[in-house]
Amino acid sequence: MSTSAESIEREEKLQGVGCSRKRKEDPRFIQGKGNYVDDIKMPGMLCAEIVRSPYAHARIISIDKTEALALPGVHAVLTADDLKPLDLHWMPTLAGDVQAVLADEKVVFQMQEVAVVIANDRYIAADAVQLVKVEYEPLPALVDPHKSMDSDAPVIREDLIGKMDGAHSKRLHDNHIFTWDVGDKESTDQAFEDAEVTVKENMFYHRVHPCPLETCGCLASFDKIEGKLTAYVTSQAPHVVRTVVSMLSGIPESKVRIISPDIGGGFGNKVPIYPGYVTAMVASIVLGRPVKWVESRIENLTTTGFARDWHMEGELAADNEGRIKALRVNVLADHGAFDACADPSKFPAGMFHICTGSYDIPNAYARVDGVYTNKAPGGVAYRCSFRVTEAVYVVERMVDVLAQKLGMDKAEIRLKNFVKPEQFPYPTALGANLDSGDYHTALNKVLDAVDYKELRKEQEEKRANGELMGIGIVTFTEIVGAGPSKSCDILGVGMFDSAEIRVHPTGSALARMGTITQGQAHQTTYAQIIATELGIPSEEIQIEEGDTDTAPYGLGTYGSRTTPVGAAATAVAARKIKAKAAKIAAHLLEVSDDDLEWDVDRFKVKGVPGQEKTMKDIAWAAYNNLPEGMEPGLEAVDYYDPPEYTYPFGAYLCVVDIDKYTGVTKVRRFYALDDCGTRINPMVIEGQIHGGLTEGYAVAMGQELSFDPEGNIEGNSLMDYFLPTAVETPHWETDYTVTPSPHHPLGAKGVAESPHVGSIPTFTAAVVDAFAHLDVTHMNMPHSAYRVWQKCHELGLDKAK
Amino acid sequence: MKKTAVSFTLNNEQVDVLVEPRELLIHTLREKLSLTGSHIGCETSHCGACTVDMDGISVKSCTILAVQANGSELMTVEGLASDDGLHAVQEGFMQEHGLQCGFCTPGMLMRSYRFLQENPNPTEEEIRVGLSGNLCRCTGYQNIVKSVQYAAEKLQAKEEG
Amino acid sequence: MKVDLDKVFEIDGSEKNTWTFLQDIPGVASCMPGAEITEQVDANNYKGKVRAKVGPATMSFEGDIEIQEINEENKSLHFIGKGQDTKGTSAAEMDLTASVRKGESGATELVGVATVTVTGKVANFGGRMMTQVADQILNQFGKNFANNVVAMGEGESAEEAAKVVAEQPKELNGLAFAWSIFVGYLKSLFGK
Amino acid sequence: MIPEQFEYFAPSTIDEVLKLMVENDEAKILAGGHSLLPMMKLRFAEATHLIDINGVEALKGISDKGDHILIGAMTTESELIVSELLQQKCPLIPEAAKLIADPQVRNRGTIGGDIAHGDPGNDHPSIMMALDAIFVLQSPDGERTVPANSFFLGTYWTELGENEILKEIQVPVAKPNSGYAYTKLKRKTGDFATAATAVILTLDGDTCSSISIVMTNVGPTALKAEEAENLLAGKVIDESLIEEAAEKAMSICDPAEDLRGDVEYKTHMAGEMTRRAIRIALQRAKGEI
Repeated sequence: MSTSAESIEREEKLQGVGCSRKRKEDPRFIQGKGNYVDDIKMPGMLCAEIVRSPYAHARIISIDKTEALALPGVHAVLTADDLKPLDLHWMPTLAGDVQAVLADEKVVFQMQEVAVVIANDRYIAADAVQLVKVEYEPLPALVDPHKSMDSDAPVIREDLIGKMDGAHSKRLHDNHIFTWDVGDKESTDQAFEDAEVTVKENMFYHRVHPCPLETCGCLASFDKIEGKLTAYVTSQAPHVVRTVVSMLSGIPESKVRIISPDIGGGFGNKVPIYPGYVTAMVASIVLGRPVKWVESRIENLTTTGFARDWHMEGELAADNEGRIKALRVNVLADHGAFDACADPSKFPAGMFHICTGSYDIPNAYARVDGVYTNKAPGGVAYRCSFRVTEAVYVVERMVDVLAQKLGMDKAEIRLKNFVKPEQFPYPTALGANLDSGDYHTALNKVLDAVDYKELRKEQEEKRANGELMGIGIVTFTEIVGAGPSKSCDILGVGMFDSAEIRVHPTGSALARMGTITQGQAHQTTYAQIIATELGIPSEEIQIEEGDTDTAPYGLGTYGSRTTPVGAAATAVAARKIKAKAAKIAAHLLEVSDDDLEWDVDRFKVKGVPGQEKTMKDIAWAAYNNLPEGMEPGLEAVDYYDPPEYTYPFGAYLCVVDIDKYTGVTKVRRFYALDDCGTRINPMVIEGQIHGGLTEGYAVAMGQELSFDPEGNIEGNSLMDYFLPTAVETPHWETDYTVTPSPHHPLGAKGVAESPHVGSIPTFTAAVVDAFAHLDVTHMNMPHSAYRVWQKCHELGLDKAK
Repeated sequence: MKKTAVSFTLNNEQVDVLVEPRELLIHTLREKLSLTGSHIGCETSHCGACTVDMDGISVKSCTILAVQANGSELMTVEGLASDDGLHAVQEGFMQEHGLQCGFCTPGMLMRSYRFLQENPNPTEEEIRVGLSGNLCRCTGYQNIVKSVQYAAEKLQAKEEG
Repeated sequence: MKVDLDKVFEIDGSEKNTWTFLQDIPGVASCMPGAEITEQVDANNYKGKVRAKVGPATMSFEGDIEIQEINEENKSLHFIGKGQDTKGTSAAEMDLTASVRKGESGATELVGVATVTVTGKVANFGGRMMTQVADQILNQFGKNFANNVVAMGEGESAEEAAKVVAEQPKELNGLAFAWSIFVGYLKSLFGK
Repeated sequence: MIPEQFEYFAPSTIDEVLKLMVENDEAKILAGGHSLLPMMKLRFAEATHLIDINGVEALKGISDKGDHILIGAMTTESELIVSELLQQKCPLIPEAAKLIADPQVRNRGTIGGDIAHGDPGNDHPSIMMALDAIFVLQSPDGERTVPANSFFLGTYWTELGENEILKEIQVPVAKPNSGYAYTKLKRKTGDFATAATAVILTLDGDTCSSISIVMTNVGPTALKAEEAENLLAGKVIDESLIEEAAEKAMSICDPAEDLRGDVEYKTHMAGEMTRRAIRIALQRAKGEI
């Protein structure tokens, strides 16, 4: 390949992979021309508002709609009884369970959907909601998951009584959902028995919520004559919604059109299908008019898509030198009242098997038990692949606990146990197959950048002065890109993704994907991939996503799967086009394929200067001058089924200073090094990392949805729920190494969730490290000033003046 | 309930609209006047996605009644660009990757627009405080700060030039 | 949200009158501004409502009171009240035992032991002010109750008390967060 | 999150406001709206009539009256912050106002609304009590003045009568050799204080000749720590006295437990904010900062 100045210049003009191309999405957004679900209006549109339960657990005695229906402007009030004849009062969840669309005889969590009011506008609907009179008989609420399997525990799901064959395993109790385990229990137990050192820690990964700035909503429009349902939905997976809606309603999938327009952030919250969507669709079908439902922030935080709520017990076995011999993890997972987790069907605990982390651990065993409680359903992947945040948290915490027990440095113990570069691809004890990595280089680069030794020295001095300074280190490995359809499916549909590229006669292109952007800049970055592959300038490539009538079937965007799966599909589709283009070029140049070489945006005849055909020439020829027997056109579709997951990794370091009199923790420094393989758009990557770190900071330092013993949710508005402003948010320092994935067509691994997954344990590690000299090994999140002060107070630190 | 006639200047145009007294300004803007740039993110005046400019100050239009805007001069993100092209804050957000999902952006832009008139030459700290009534879930604010700095420099240069 | 309450009120009246008044469910209810018994369903069941307007907040609860036990010997009354706000977003339940006794100082005492359970919006958003507002209401209720008992006696003070009772405000003003008022009412029966 | 229906009035004079209040029993006053409107949207508050006083010019403005400054009740937090008069003669007010809510909310939120709401979480009650401010109230019966220190009766409960409004506030100007501070611990921007303390003190040489200490959000109203004040007045303040004063301040705290913390934490934070406020005020009085 030529590397002349001229060709470099041509390459730069393409704005392909590796350049920080400015975003194509921005011009619309900065002019206020975004098009989010609530921005869309249709003629004759009605508004839906949901009547919700004040109780966490109660029997519904009666529902009286009379007064509400009498209010002028109210068109309908629907309850479970109204949906029953259509068999739409329950719907399947992504996790193999069912969920009540509208409460059927019983409410099982606070603010559960009981009825839906359809009115002319949202003002009338809001008035009507409080006129629907619901009589309840309160039942005892089950809030503590540790009591879910007690013999006298109230049964939450009466619809499941006696059905002990769960979706994932035998159920051991009416409130039990599944047991899932992985690894060799026997060898692991043996390793613990034989170990020189063992450590154990209980940790609670609290209930949080992704809380995108746009809440969830749906505008459904059913055309009775055509029999077609069109719905604008805040969905990270519009095709999945289409399939589920078709299955539920019996409308042929070809007559269901789901459109994910602009989405105001998803972070996992917009993966599941919610009762609000279904009721809007049903109402539209019943009334024959467009119906819009948009939830309030309080409804969003209270009822749709929470994350985590895992009670984890971690254990490590090691020798006296700190070499890890075994990992054992037991988890109690609180799924709320319906199992509505967003996991691939066969993975009730998601990708938790990545919990051996970046370490060469010969023996491991993990077990997760899911249980029901009287809380809202969910268990979504909040800016992470399914349960990866939990997995990284437990192993990173445990490595620190082990280091403290052994009196070892927390960086040293990691360097000692890392999987070595030459061990890749590395099969872990729990069945992951790490594709590539260079963990030593990453960590050492970070330690050098922050002058780690100096920091530890400073910490020594501070401790001598009675000051609290903590240094947290995390070296995480993620598993993303779900996933290979041999194991990954959602409701039976394999987790491939797709791209369809059409090159127009004049050489520009249109591409459509099965994914959907929620701020990740797909319109910008997909074009870069095609630009590099096909030599068409990014500016001339139009990217479209989110409309199921036009885009090829895909599983959507979450769990950092767009780059590992969607971008791979895009590259492969482009390569199919390029292969055809080569044949056309050979035909035009009257040489054989083998005589050609690719140079940025054209095929050249090897060794014959001037003999070349640009992609523009080829595109034109594809419509009028083809080799004999070749079909016209220049397009390709690829459904990419990844052979493997990808495994991004990183090394993060955080320095905190704690005010021991108030508990206020100040992040002095946060250094994040990420390795996501090939970097498609460094600017976008850095933006994703800033965002992920900020979300991680929020989770670790303040976000929490808690419940009182009666099942009342606490802190479910932005008064309490912690979304940091620019003032609270620390300054981020970013860095990178590049270790391409060997099996991805571009070598790229995915990045958006790494900073969330990686930063959360880093904050905990830093806070705990501040107290490490006082034999503190773990503190549960969130590390609010209140919580941290309690530790200071317990240790008597706030007294010393 | 009887509706009230409300008049105001919106993005330099005179607007007359009939509203219920309880109607929130954000709903009037978005639903009656179809200016959907300003968004609703929290409804409790925490997130700032509904920020508009009213008589020369930044306000959260989810916590103001439309009737309260009677006689006022309003500006929304749709009125930010002029015949000369984009406003410097709009350019800044594009140049410095100050937005991702775009949902908070109109509020951020309107606050930045006013903030830079209150403080034309701010420090990073002052920008962070000045924008503390606006939440963003995507960017982590670092590039938003840069965007505002970009706009400040651009506006300063314009002033001097 | 569950609040356990345990409270003693000193009453300037006889044990007998206090006990008599305590059994007058509508009378006791009326000591809470804005509260009334709307219907006696049978010997042990009443329907009632509480409308509290306080500062900017207003809330109306409707519910049932069921007398569980009236123990003449101990002069104690046990009842359970359950109510829902008229907008369907909150609910409260109170399990109360109130009794009359002679205190150590020799004065008559009204003793209340109760558990109040609050669910819904009131519990979600009320936490910050719940206890404080409730506490303020106690005095008013205590005063009203005591006045009612005093009014049952004889002489000038009784007449005066009767006058005050007649003027008892129908709604409580000057405070806010109506739900707290309701809880305060419940709490005031036994509160601290 | 939609308020219930109401009738709306936008009077332009105080007389009109009072007349409307008398005529409409259930009327509510709309000032900045950032407490009332969210409560109405949550449907905790309902108003059949809403009297918007944003158009009443007589309620606005900050003016110099020699030994005191007069602040109209409808003066916004933003106006307090940028007031050069206040910065020079009563810097505690702008310092505290900066710590309230966020820029947009401060553009609408008013000092009068903050005071009249009677919420112990609000900041101005402490500031006003520490300053020994005087509130001018007006009703159809006329004008009366109430010292800040006897205005707050309980949570959401003040001296304001049924048809009475807070018209203006008289705040004394800072004395020579005095120092001030408002220290506020909050979880995040826009939050109420977990605990906060306002301190004003005056020095006579090294001796503290007078001091007021008032705490926010750790009781049913702002709490004046009189014992702590008495302890420090007339003494040369040192660290051990500050410690003792903080202990005394903590002893009167009666905070409500919520997500910000339990009684113990809030009480300790009130103590810590008190320590810090005294230290800063002292340094300022000495001209050290």
